[in-house]
Amino acid sequence: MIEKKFETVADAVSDIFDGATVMIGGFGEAGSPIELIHALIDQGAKNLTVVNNNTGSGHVGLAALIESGRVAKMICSFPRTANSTVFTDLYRRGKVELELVPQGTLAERIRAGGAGIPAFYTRTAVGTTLAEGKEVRNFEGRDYVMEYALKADFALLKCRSADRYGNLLFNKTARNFSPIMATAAKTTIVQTGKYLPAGDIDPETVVTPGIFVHRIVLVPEPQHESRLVAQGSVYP
Amino acid sequence: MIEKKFETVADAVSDIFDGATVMIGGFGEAGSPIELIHALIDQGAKNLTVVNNNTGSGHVGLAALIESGRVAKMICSFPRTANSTVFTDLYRRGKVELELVPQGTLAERIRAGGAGIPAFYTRTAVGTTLAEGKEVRNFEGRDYVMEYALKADFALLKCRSADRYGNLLFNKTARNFSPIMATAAKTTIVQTGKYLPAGDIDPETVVTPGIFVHRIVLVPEPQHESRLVAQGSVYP
Amino acid sequence: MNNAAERATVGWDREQMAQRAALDIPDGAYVNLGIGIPEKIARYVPDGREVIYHTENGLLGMGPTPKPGEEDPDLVNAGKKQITAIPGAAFFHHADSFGMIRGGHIDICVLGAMQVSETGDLANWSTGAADAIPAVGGAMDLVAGVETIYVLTQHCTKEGEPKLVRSCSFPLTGQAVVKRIYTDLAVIDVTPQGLRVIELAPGIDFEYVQQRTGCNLIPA
Amino acid sequence: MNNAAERATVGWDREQMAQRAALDIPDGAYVNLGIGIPEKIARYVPDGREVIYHTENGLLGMGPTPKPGEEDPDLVNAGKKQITAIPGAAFFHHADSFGMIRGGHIDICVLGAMQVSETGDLANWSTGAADAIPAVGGAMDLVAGVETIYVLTQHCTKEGEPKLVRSCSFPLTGQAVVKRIYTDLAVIDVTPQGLRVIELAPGIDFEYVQQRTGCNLIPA
Repeated sequence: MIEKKFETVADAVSDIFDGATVMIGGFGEAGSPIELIHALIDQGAKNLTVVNNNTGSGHVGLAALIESGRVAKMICSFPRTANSTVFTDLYRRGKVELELVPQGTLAERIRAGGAGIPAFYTRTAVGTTLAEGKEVRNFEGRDYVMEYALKADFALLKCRSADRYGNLLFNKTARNFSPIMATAAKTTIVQTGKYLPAGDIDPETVVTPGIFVHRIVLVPEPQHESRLVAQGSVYP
Repeated sequence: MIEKKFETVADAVSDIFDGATVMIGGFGEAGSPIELIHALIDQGAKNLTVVNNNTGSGHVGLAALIESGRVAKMICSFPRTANSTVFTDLYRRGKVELELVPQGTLAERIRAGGAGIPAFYTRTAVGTTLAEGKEVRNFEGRDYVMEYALKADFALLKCRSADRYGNLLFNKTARNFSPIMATAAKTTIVQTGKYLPAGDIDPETVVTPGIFVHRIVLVPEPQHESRLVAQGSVYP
Repeated sequence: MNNAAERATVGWDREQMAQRAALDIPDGAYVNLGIGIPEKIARYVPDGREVIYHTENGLLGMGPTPKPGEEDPDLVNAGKKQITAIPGAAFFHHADSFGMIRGGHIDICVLGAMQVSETGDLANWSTGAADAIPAVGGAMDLVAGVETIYVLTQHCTKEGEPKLVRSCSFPLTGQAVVKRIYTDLAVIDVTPQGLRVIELAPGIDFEYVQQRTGCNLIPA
Repeated sequence: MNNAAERATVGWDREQMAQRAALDIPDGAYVNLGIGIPEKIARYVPDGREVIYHTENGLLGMGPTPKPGEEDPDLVNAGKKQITAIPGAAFFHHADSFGMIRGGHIDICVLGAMQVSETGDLANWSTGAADAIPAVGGAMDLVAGVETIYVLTQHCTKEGEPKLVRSCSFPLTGQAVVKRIYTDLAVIDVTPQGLRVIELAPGIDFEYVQQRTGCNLIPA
């Protein structure tokens, strides 16, 4: 009997270990699994490498995780936001490392990690400082940079609906990195707004097939990062 | 005003030129755009390179196109079927060239062609005759073969529903190669069972976004290859 | 050596071979079954185990053969046979499907074989004969991407030639990929020391199997 | 040189710049608009043209800003502003979205700029200052993947320094990628011979633009 449901977010993240690489879904607040991130802060794992497009806002969610000092390295495309200095301050003080990756290359590296492709070539960043030290190769008269796959020990994701097998549906642009991160992590942990019996999702519309999902936690009313930030919330 | 609809299959394929590379959707008969293929036979373009997983069955559809002598080269993973000797006979007589590609590598090469990835590495075929002459490279202690992207001048596809913008839905396992072929062709031509106004397809469920679709032809009652074969049909 | 008539009465028959392999499919596994005898395994997985079947042409959650009249030519498996989809299934395109395979997400794949070497090399796609039409399908992707590859095959060819050999004479599908072999005579693990017989079919002894094998076997 | 007060009264204002660029967006185009002034272009595309807007965080068919009370924090654009989706829109994940970009499927992208060189090099992501927090987003992917890159920018910086230069001093986003530049003073094409002024804002003459440009301009 396939059983992927965990009762609490704390249970679902309990084995994330020091030094783990953790992919966290979301583009800004859209798709950010705040409850899972807060559970990870409570859990205490440190020296993490975190993959996310951004670095969070205010003092909740991803920004709070970074602020807790548990993140040794961020892999992202855009570590600046209008309303957070958490990452900026730690980065300037040399307390957190940054691997800056163009957004499309970040997405493709994650997809490659999940699809068993160890490396690929892309035009993106050719002739820029972000290609420095990388292998450049010419195909049909144009230069391309070689990029490596990105994998993770864990992925923390948020979705709209999950069924018992772990088939997932997302909400609008909250989909973003989550489907590819689900494929690239050894253990994919998903907080879902709705938990459904197998068969309640039309198989033609499944976005993430259950094979990529290992743990599901029901969080029926997830918090919105922007509202927490507007309220001046600080986690923990 | 975006208008991708063509009135007839003949109109939709009229500019396929001699020597073109044509990707044809379908896995066996599932997803095979028989009406578009028959229109291509009528149209007369020759010296084609055709990309499809198989080589058709009986004397209709893809098998009929091959039998017409217009296909100079097949790129496929499995050119044998229980009920067709069309390809086999021509191949043995040296009348058609074959590039045999493992099925997953074929799919990934097409996906790479559509996604601007000129080349990638895969474990598939390492140490086999299908890797002969290909570049092998070691990543983290394991060997991988380098494979190149595959692109086409035209793609001929079948879908269940298309809206005015070219957003597509498929039917069950008739989806197979069609969504990736749509991305890898300069001109993607789709026969659809239903033609819908923009807005009639839930944006969460779109399989192929309209950006990849250039021409749509309504074929409300497409023929089934297996039924034609059972009837002993021969095209033209 | 043995012949077709003997094979029918000695060791496991095809159903029993599938039955034996099915015992090793654990609850919750994501499994891809090759065309032929491997397809039969799904029928024999013990009650209480929930197994999700993948077919590489774009479906997770393959169900049994449809009832007459309920076939859909758009719902087929990798062997192009008409199938069904279980509640909770998912459809996807070929690149995503082989991403599952190549990315190591499928737990177990059971394939047929023409030859298996003592180091786990598999040959199952081509005789290499000059006039053969080569056709590989997804076999090379499966053996390269799936961690646990089982082989389900008759121990010998119809002509009585051993299929388990020191080194494959047919073109390889993959090198050192097979973990375990289920034949009509025995269950055999591929180990760093060579092929180890871990179970014998009823009435079959080790020597009988060794005589029909093209490389040294290790007793259990 | 000119200052902010002068800029407000000389040449095109920001709305007019967007309006001018909008004239060059053809019917049926798939377009990605950068954050800032480029976003305004969508409002000014002439009637009768149907344009589909792509936002790289996973949407084709971006619509206008939502009415108050209809915002959805799960429906945002690449600048993380809340948006709407038109009927006929499609959502997809980030790898598919950048596949559209990298694969050359987006027809036109309009971006802001810090500097553009006379060979079409673009710098728009970093000053390269030692204490800057580098942040690139999707800019490098867009310039590498989209065939037609337009730049929409003030002709000079707030400090009056030219943004169109012989060679960029800031770190590049891409080499030889810009096709056309829309500024408050002129419309300028990047040609093999250098930057060619193809249109001047009302009341602006060629010499005025040349004086505010860091490389030689070619008259129309």
